[in-house]
Amino acid sequence: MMRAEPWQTAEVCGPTKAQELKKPVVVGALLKKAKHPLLIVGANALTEKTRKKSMIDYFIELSTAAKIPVVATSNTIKAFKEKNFDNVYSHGVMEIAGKLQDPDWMVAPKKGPHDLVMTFGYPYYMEWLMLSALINFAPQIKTITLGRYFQPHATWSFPNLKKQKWNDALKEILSILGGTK
Amino acid sequence: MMRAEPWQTAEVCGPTKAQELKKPVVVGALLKKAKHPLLIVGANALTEKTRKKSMIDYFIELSTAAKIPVVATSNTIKAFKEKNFDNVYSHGVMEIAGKLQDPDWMVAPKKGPHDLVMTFGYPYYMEWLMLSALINFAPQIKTITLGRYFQPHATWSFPNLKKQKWNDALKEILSILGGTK
Amino acid sequence: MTEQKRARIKADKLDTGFGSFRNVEVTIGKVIDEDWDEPMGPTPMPGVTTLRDWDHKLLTKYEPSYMPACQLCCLCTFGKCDLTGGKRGACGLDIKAQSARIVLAACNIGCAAHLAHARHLVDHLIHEFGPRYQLTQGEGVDIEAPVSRLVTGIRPRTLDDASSILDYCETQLTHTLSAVHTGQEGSWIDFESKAFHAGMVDQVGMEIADLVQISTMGFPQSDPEAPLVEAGMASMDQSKANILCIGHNVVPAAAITDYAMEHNLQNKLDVSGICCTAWDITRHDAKAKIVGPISWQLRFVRSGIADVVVVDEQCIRTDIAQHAQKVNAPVIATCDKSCMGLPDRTNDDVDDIVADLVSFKVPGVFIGDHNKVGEVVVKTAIAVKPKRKGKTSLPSKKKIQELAQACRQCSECRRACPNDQPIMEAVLAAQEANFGPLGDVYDECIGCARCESACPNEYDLHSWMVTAAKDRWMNESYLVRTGRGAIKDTEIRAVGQPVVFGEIPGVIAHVGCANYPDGGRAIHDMCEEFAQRRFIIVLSGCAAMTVGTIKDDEGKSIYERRSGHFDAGGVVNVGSCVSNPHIAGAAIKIASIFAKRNLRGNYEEIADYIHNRVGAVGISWGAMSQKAASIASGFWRLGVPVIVGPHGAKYRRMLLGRADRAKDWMVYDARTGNEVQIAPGPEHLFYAVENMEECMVLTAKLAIRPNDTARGRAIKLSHYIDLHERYKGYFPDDVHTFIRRETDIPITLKDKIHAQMKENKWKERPIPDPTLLKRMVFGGNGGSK
Amino acid sequence: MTEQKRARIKADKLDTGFGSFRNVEVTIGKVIDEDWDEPMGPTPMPGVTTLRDWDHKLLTKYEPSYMPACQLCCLCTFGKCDLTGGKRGACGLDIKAQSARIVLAACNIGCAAHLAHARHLVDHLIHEFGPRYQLTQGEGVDIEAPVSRLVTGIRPRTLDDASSILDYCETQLTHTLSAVHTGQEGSWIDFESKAFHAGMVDQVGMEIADLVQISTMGFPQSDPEAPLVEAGMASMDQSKANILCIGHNVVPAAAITDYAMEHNLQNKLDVSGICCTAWDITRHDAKAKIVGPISWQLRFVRSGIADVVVVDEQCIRTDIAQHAQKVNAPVIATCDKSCMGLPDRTNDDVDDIVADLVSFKVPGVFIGDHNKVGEVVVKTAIAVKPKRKGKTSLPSKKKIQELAQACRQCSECRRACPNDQPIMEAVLAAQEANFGPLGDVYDECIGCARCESACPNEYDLHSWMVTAAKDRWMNESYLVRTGRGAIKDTEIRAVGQPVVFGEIPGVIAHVGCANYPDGGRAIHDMCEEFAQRRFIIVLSGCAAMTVGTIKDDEGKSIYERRSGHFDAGGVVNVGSCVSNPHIAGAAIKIASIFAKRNLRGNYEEIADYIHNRVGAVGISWGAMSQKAASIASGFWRLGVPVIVGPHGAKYRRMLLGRADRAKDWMVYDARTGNEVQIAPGPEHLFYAVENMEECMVLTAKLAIRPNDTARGRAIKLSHYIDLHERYKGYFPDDVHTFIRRETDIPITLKDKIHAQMKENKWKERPIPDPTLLKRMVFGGNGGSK
Ligand code: SF4
Ligand code: SF4
Ligand code: SF4
Ligand code: SF4
Ligand code: SF4
Ligand code: SF4
Ligand code: SF4
Ligand code: SF4
Repeated sequence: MMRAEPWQTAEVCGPTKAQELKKPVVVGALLKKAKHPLLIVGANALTEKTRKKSMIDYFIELSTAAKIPVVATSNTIKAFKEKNFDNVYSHGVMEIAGKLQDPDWMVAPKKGPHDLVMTFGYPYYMEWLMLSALINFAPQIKTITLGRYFQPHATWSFPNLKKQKWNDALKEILSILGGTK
Repeated sequence: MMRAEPWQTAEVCGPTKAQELKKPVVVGALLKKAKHPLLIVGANALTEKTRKKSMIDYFIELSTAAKIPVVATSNTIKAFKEKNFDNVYSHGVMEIAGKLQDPDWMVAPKKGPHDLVMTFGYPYYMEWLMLSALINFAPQIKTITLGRYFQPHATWSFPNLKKQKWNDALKEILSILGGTK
Repeated sequence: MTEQKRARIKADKLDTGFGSFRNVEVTIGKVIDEDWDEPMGPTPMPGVTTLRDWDHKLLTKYEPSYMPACQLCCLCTFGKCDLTGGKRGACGLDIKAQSARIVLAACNIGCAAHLAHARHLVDHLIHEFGPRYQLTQGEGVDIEAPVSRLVTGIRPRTLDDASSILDYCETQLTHTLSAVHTGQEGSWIDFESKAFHAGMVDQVGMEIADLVQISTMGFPQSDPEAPLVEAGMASMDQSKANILCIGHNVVPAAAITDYAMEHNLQNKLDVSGICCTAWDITRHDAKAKIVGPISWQLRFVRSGIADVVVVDEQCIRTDIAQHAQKVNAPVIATCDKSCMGLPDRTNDDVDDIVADLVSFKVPGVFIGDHNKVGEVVVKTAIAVKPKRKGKTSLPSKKKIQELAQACRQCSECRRACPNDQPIMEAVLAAQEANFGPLGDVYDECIGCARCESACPNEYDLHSWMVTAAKDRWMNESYLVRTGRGAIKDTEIRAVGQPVVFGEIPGVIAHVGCANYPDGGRAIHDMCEEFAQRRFIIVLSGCAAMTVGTIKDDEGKSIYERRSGHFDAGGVVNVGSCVSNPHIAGAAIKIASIFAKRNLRGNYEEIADYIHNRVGAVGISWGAMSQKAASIASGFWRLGVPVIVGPHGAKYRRMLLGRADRAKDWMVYDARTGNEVQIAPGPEHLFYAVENMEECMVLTAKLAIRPNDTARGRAIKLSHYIDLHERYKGYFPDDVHTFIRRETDIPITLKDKIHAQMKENKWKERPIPDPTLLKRMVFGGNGGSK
Repeated sequence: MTEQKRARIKADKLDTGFGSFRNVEVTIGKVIDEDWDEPMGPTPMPGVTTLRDWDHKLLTKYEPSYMPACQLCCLCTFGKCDLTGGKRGACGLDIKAQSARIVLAACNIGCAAHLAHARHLVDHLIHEFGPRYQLTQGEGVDIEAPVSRLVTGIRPRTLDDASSILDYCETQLTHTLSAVHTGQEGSWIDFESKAFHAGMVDQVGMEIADLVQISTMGFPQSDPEAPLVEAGMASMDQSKANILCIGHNVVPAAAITDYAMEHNLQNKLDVSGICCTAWDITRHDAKAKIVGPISWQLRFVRSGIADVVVVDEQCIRTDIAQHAQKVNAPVIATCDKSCMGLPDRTNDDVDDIVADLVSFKVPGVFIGDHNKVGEVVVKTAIAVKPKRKGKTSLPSKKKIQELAQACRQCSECRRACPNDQPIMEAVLAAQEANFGPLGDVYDECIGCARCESACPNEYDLHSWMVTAAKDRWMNESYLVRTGRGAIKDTEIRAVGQPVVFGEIPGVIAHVGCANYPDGGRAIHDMCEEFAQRRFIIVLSGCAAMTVGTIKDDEGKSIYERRSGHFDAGGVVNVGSCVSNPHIAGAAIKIASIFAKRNLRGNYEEIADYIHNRVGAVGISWGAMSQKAASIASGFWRLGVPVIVGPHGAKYRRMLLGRADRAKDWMVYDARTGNEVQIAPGPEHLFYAVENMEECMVLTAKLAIRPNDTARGRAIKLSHYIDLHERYKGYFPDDVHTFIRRETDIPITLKDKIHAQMKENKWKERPIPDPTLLKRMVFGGNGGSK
């Protein structure tokens, strides 16, 4: 039942939809291939947990392991800063969706344009729209969503997952990237 | 590559789409279960062939074998009449799509309302719209498309098939229903 | 009910016959037409709900059958909403009401396009000629604006009257558009009623647009012998600079020909047109050339023949500037509707603009001043022609063959093609230098270029087809009769009785765009068939162009073969899209001139008259636009059935009668007040046919009307039966339902029909004086006495 | 450029001061206002392209970022077209232009809703009061209609002037809607420019609507002490018959209270309202009650408190009649916009109608005559109340628990919920009689009922939530200040300087609908926060209701706690949605009254003034509608930034500045003509925030303007820094970009800022007299001298 179809049933975007992330190893492979990946984290990460771990901690580990800079939108950045995590930048969610359309823009200079973006922590519809901006107007960027629900506008997305399966997937991704357990 | 996706890529109808007819035997089973099925044939049947057989002949055999009345739209009926086939009725394609929304209407009285409709022989978009009328406003009716291309608005449809596979499928359907070869 | 506008004006200066005053306040109760003795009917300037009862009558008889193209609604930020399986959106709408709302939205957008066009014309012409300029359709036309009279109760005598009528129209459009907003209307039937209202208003707007241009711009004025003008690629004189005008609004194009004339430059220039501007520029200047319908934009631009491309408004390929740039043809945008992102040079010096264009410094400019457009375009065309050196973007066959080798056989081209054409297969043939299949694709191609943008190899596939078919179109030329404008009152007087009695079996209007399922020949063949059957054929817009592209064995087009008179067998081009109301107007004038019904502010009675008595059928074989939806809607409210070609199914809503439900086919007999059974005619109000064959049979059938005399009914039936037998292969089994008395039976078919009547237990029925309006009982004179 | 309308009227009767004449023709060159000595600016009654340059300036500085909700276009029968991967539709559009076209369509629809509403009011009031009726905003307001003056160059002194202004608006709307048609505009920037035009026109239409109702219907007239009125369920007196009025158009509701008053029936009736009709009926009669915003329709109707439901237009649940029928509450539809398929009883006898309604023979009726509405509704309400016997459709908790057992755990409810609420989880809790979770869902529920229609068990899930939270809403009541109307010229005079200099750090307008992501508390908290910071808070519409629903420890609402004066710390409810132009008007009046700029027909200069000098920010936390889009668009063209809540992302287009691109932040210094670098403020023109925290920080930042004095800049920066530290947890790293000179530095933060300045190699910059318009150089006085 929980297939790769939009979690909010009306959010059908057009002829194509995201590829289903069937195996976490794919995320690892994509990240390794990417030249300048970016992790974008929204305020739902402040309240959501994977197993007992706060999503902020999870992303700090992920970022550290894979050396991916983080954009933390709105007040999400406060949580990162409070944990003395430094590889984090503040942009609004609509701002970052706008800036990434400019192929010359990058969160930290010198590393070249972003080519892979991972997202987490937004209201379903807002993430959907941000991904729409990217898929339509930033063709140079591939996107991966890390939330439990299928996002058709991403390049890759989990299907709608049960909590346990999602926890497992996140854990596996982290370990592939060499993060702590 | 030829998957169960709309042949004309823009013809995305909404959250749901037809179930892929993977095995012709499904058609047989559905027809056997149906109380008052109907076959709707449009003018493309006048020019299309399955192997060397004209589609008109094919449908005459199918109709005869399965005792399904035929609605032949526009000039299609002429071809049926010329072959002295009698279980055929004349309605326009938009007419039949309209009338079938009335659960009291049936092509031949006394047999009860139609519950299954098979279609063939229309421009892709026109069939698509006819099926839209039925799926949205004739919930009592299931629909099957017999053409080569996937019709998302049907209840069941072939995926986009190569000619040979489609020929095989048609042949198998006929034989399941007890038609000649 | 909307009241007629009160006018109250504070004036700085008041010029009256009594002298001139300053600082006067004038209060006027109503705008009154002193010399017009026609009494005002019950519904002048109807508001949105004034004619709701009438609409509900039609919409109950012809119930909408919806075919949503999408089961979602994305119109507000509550959504998207999923409307499948009976679900409702956050605003409470279900898919049926939502589908009706989409119809209303389309009609509103279509209506807006015409009203804005009309407003631009009126503003411009008032500026040129002053508000008192007298309006006319020419000699022999007293009822200069039947639709406006019918709807508003006003006769537009001057440009200023025209402006007042547009005020009314714009107000109504605002109301009907408002109803599209989230949280307004909730019922499909009321959305539909408002769509009818928008359609009716649209007819008024179009009528005004054509009336003002006819009155001021030297167009033929109700002239059945309007000039035959040249059309087709071969009619272009390639030794001259070619100016291509695309769109609908003739003002810039006219400024160009006027400038050329005033400066004696005609011999250096060919002014050509695509879409309605083509008709209207030839109405203004019969020396102008017609390229073709909307679908010919790309092929002509890419051919490189056009040295300058001028776009005004409506039906323009929105990426035309990019295509023109590839052949170094500067683009001039001239209307606020289509600025195309081009720099505004309205206030710049002409020679500076020309210099920039001729040096290809800018690919195009926007110029909002029409007189400046005339000068800039003419100067640019002459100066740029030698510099362009016949530049084309059509590839050679050799180049095509070479490129074609890399085809990925992905089918994306075909999957993108609205007509599902075998493009890939044709490309594969071209690999072997076989260009026949590409040429075949050309024949059924609407020039949309979707195949091109879908091709991962970025093949210019449409150009390939054009090259493949080059021999054909390069040598194409034909004579078409330009738009005559209105139908003369005298013509109406002559045909009123035979039409109403059914002896002229019908009036068939082919109108609209070039979104054809399989090329344009079908329109021609249908026109010819029904003209031979003594129907009156009326045409406008792209359809009127297409019908002229087919020649007979002697090389003559239908316009050369047939008369332009509004009479049996005539083939009558009224003009551009905004000329459509001449068609509705002819039906209305039949009620007025022949049947002596009052028109003024008397919509319902006249619609009821037309619906029951005038065997008119509208056909839009290639209907594409929201304008076409709105035009159709204007006919629906008048009770006139409209047929569209297969792509018209994508309007997503049919209006279907149910011939099998006797209770739906009752009218009052105005003489007795009794409700009487009638035959199911016209059976549908809006219908998309599958192919030409269905269209032929249905057209003949839809011409049947309750008021037919016995002789008329017999004639109409014999056409219906004949076409039915030809295309469906058997004698129709519903003939008996159309027989009221023995005398209705076509004499040669007596035996067959008698047999059918017997089988169906036929009983004689009265021939009523038919009306759907109870209030017309006793009051009606039915035009038959 | 559109010309002012010439008027030429043929009159049957001419009443002048000189006597009375018949058969006179009056020709008037222009509508002229004799007593108004303000010179006409360059752009009275601008056409679609008149302000295109200005728009292009803004749209280059704030480039659209599109987020299509659909990659298809289905607007014409060439389509559907697939616009993925750079593909173009058959008309040539790509997804970017198509996305802009969707924005334009939304703005047109929104604009139409207001214009149609305004037109109805004006027609109705001219009918009641005559065209010469004088318009007023009350004492202390000389500039009665700043937006109309600015845009049209006309002062609306009478109802008749109002009508002329609407003529202009309707014409413009027709033009902008026309551009949505297939084959018109091709460029995203020109679609956007037209959307700005529609938004500007909308502001005029709304201004007229509010002006005429304020002038005629006894509303507070620019009254900072407009009455506190009762709101909330507990304010209803359930011993009386309850009449619920839903919508925006106060005329029918006013007819109801007027009828009750005239017949001394007030003590038997409670007239209550939802949406803007609620505000306007309390402006007309402070004894009327406010139920709540748009999202409260279902809960209130289902509670059964309403005995009769009256719908006028806009923001009505389109299925309200079905819900009302379930509680035996008759429905009266009163406006042509929302007939709801109900039978038209306009011309029937009142007692017959009442009898049919009271006997539940018909669930509802349409009545187009407002006076008849008053009588029918009052009589029906009184008669039906005893027969309804407190009928409700809210289930008991017991019943819910029983039904909940069958939940299929399919999640369809949650998947349908726009706020992704854990409904299924709450239903499962209810199985165990734990209603807390359902109550929590209620708190964040917008009342859309999508969960219900998705549930395969057909659970009335919204009702379940309402029952679960019953203790809360049954006891809800609060005092809210009804709409005051305009801001007085004297108030503007007092705050003009501190606002322009930045010492009042900003004017924040909370407007719009109730499509909240997580309940309404956020609006209240934002208002309170910024009021404490001495911003001026202005409110209208549903937002103004919601902000009043939160009480402090003493049980007081923000309206009780805070002043309604337009001054630092004030919380100012201007009224309903059509009162929004009072907010734009206040900004405009600052330019006029404080800075002495001419308003009349002088749009560009004033917009430039506001954009660069007036720290106004619009926030529509729950924006839902096309009207909200259009209202926002009116602010954009004035250069005022607008923030929407998360659901506002579904408008699918942001207007984003690029703070990181220095070249985007240049202005002319009007004193010198030099282009000078400014700080990136306001950074964005349209922005959907993720949550309240982002909104707070962004609001403070967007209030910054190039013209701030040093003191003003320092104040604004300290608010920005403070909020940034609070919500983002660190000192913002862009403060240095806002420092022009030492004196801009907030004194207490000197060290930190100095360090940042040093690190970023800060250089002193001039404080310009800022303008984006080259022609303002030397001519500008900047309001600062
Ligand atoms: S208009 Fe209605 S159905 Fe459409 S998105 Fe908005 S709430 Fe949903
Ligand atoms: S240009 Fe012609 S062939 Fe290509 S997609 Fe369009 S209609 Fe088909
Ligand atoms: S889309 Fe292009 S590559 Fe694919 S089959 Fe067609 S022509 Fe060949
Ligand atoms: S007929 Fe259609 S396509 Fe042709 S010009 Fe008119 S509206 Fe455009
Ligand atoms: S408007 Fe253009 S993009 Fe939209 S369906 Fe029509 S042709 Fe396609
Ligand atoms: S009614 Fe409330 S809970 Fe139900 S879907 Fe709408 S917002 Fe969600
Ligand atoms: S939709 Fe209905 S049945 Fe399904 S989980 Fe929700 S409440 Fe249960
Ligand atoms: S604020 Fe929005 S929802 Fe509320 S009344 Fe106004 S338009 Fe309607």
